[in-house]
Amino acid sequence: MEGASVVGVGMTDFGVHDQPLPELFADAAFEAMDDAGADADVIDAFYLGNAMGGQTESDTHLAPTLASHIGLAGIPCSRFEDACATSSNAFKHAVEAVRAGTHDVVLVGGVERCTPSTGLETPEMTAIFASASHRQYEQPTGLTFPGVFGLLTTRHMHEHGTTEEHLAEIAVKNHANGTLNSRAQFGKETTVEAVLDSPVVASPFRLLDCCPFSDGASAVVVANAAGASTLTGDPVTVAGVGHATDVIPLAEKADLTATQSARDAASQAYEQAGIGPADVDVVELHDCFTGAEVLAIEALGLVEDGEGGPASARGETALDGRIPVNPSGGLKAKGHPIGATGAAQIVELVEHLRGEAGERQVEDASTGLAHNLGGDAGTTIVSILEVAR
Amino acid sequence: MEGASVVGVGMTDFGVHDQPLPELFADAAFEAMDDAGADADVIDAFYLGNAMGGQTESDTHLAPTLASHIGLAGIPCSRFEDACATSSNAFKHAVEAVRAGTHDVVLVGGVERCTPSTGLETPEMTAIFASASHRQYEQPTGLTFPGVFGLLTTRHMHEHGTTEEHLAEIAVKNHANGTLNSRAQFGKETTVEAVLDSPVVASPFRLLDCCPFSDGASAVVVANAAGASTLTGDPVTVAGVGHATDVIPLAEKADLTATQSARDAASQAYEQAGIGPADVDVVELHDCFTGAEVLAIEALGLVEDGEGGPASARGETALDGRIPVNPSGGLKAKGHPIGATGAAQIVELVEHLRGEAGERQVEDASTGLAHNLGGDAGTTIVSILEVAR
Amino acid sequence: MTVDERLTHARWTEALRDGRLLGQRCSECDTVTATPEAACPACGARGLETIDLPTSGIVHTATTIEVSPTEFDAGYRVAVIDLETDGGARVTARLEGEASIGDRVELTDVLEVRETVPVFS
Amino acid sequence: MTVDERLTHARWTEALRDGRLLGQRCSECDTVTATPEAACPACGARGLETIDLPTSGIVHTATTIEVSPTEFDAGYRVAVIDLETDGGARVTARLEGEASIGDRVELTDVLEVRETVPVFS
Ligand SMILES: [Zn+2]
Ligand SMILES: [Zn+2]
Repeated sequence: MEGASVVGVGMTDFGVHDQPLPELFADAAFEAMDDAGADADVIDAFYLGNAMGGQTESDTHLAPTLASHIGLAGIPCSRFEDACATSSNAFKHAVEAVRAGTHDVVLVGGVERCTPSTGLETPEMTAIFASASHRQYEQPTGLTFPGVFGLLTTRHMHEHGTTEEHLAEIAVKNHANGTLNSRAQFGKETTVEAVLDSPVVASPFRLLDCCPFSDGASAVVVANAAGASTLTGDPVTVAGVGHATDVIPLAEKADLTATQSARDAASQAYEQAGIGPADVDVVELHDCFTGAEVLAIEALGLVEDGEGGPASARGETALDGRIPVNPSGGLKAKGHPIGATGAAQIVELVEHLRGEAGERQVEDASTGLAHNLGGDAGTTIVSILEVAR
Repeated sequence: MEGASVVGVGMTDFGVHDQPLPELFADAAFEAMDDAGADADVIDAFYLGNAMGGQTESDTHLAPTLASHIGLAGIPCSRFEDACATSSNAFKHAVEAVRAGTHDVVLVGGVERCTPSTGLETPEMTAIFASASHRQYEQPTGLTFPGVFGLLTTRHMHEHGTTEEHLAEIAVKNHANGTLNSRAQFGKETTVEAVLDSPVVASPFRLLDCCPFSDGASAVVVANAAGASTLTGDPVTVAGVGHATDVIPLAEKADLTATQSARDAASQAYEQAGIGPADVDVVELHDCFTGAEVLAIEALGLVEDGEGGPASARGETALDGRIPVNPSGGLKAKGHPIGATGAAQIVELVEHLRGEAGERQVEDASTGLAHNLGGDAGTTIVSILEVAR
Repeated sequence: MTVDERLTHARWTEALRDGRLLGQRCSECDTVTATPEAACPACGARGLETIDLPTSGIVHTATTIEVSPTEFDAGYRVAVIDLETDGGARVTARLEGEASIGDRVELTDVLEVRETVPVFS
Repeated sequence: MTVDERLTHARWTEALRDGRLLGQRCSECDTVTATPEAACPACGARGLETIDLPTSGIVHTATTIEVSPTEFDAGYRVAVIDLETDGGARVTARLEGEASIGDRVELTDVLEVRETVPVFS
């Protein structure tokens, strides 16, 4: 099996974009292709993550449509949808394809519009997001995605004493990181008081515990050795990718605070990379809500189970902490254009591993981990990147 | 690279099903797993084709949801969407995964509900189908999918003299085949007169030129040699899979009657299999409308360009003809539950290559070809199966 | 067990409207689920016995939804109820009233928005 | 050419409302397209010059839609119009009147259902 590397990365600002999806995506794709030194004719395949273009914009069969728009018509194009883990799944398949030699160079992309620029307001978009919960046994209760993570986090608070202040500290950290990221949707700091004063969305989460609705696009160029040799981009090694699922609906999960799919995906990724949690220097993880970051740092083995809240409040996951988590600002501050999120995590890690992350650079980062979760943690994909040796 | 084979197949009747998607899919999945002799614990991954569950039923993140329902939670699950080529793309990725040894045994599935059992009537469903045409430059003209193929076929009629009677003969043939297939949605013969008397949907297509709205599910178990050795199903070899795209929107295609992506995908598949069109014994192809079958048999090299209409009218593609096309009844008579169609084509071919197709068995079939098209032929996937040697 | 005997969404819904909560017990590993599956989520076995579940249970976790999707009016609670069966069955439901984690609640009603789901209070 | 100069859907729409049909000519292979792309569909080059296209052309193919999606009233025609440029540009449009393949038609109007598209007659 060949090795895989990320040779080019690009992304748009996350925020509000009033452009058609093809135009929005082109901005990220060209940046990634230029960063890789990849002309259109060296791209062998295109793997797209888009979670809900059919529901939000009446736009499906998007992979070849976007490929056409950027001059790639002809090559195999595939769209993946796995809720919020959508473009990580596209990335995983691209890594597998280049490892196998099926393709040498694959463009992986993600694009989504979720803001009112789509013409849809909060209740409609909330319903569309909820389509990733169980159609028969969860959606009809009125459960929303803040509600899904509200259920998981409320249980965590009960079992481990996690507090609303702990959660708020995560929002404060990620907002602070976001001020150092010009592409982040939120460029302002916040405070624990401001978080706790914001209105409840789904308890225990208040508005400032929640990621925003976002538009945006991201792209990465993945290659094997043969492919990378034809490119000029500074490569970062893909050391491991894990992908696991858990029982759906959530009431049937064995343990509501474990996010078991994250534990299983992390084990696979750590094993492939031949490392453990202590070897990771920088983490981009799926903080769709502050409580999700608590669950994730525990599932990834970065802190002991039950310690996610206090460890976050102590600053262990801050940019200058023991293990920096979400230097980009995370979904919380950077934004969460659903299908673009997974590939954008890879973009951020690559910039750190290249030493190109500017003010928010994690010093001497040589190993990065991305954790991208779909649905109620029904899907998790964990990717480990390393400085090329 | 290892070889891949299909070791088990299953599908539901195509027609109207008033069941939730997980229950509908379970019927096909269990049939395929039992046919393969595959217990839940030997399935390494699940690749799902579902084209529009979000739009039709507010149901996304379906791959792990369906996997959970049939006892497969835990394994990597991925949903593919490439319009009508959706589950062929899932099949392609499964074949690539087992060839590479990434997985040994993969369950590939397709499921969709498109009938009024979803609560949606013809105008709503027509709009959802139209989401696979270009959002900015085609949908706003009021173009529908019968209209897309109406444009391509009208041009073919102009260039080659194809007639409405030629088209009607294809409907007659596929309806006749469908009477021999207990799973087909339409079990009745039709006549050229009845087709030509039916109301226009989008010229030149009348109601009986068009495939119906269908609900249904299909599944196949794909394995490499290591995987197949643990199973008891009668394997059929996957000799080649081609996947190509073409420019979107359709006005920018170089030639509106070429369906170039089908020609390119067929070339790839023929080359992988080391055969040509003359070596194919049985074909399942994407006759969403009668005109699509004309374009497809030409693109696949089964007849000369321009001869698709007359050759069909002469019976060359009949069950007892030179090259039997759509013995299942095709999309036209069997039905077209979008995401289930590609995998269902594989089901039909496997039955012929095993000699288990009953009354509609193509005699001594040893090589079968499936052609599954997405959008305006923006995507085509061509798969070639052979009797295991 | 034949396919015809498999607990379906339709039959589960019908029972729920009659005040009964149907579940399934796995014949292999004894896992109990409170919403219909075609195979056991824990072990993959297809031999599932349809059983009546308790209509009272303990709040395992809950959330109050203040921003709701279309079709719902915000300001309601959704909870996971632990039915205290040997096989560990839990169900997601609407929760009326003030019960917190650990409190006992009863199946008292159904909510019917597109589908039928249990209401505990 | 900078990204800012790339022909966008917004600019194309604005021009169409003014009765102009904007397209792009590839600086590498001279392919002309009639709806905005970020790169040439024929050769992948990004150097695309925005040009004015002819507002008359020949019907290349057409269909009459009798079963329509929501938002549209059935009984209308959609056509692909060949604009007879050197680079081969065609555009999909509403077609009013009885013109058949090979007939010359003119851009006479726009249709605005969610987006703006050309009407030829
Ligand atoms: Zn069991
Ligand atoms: Zn060009």
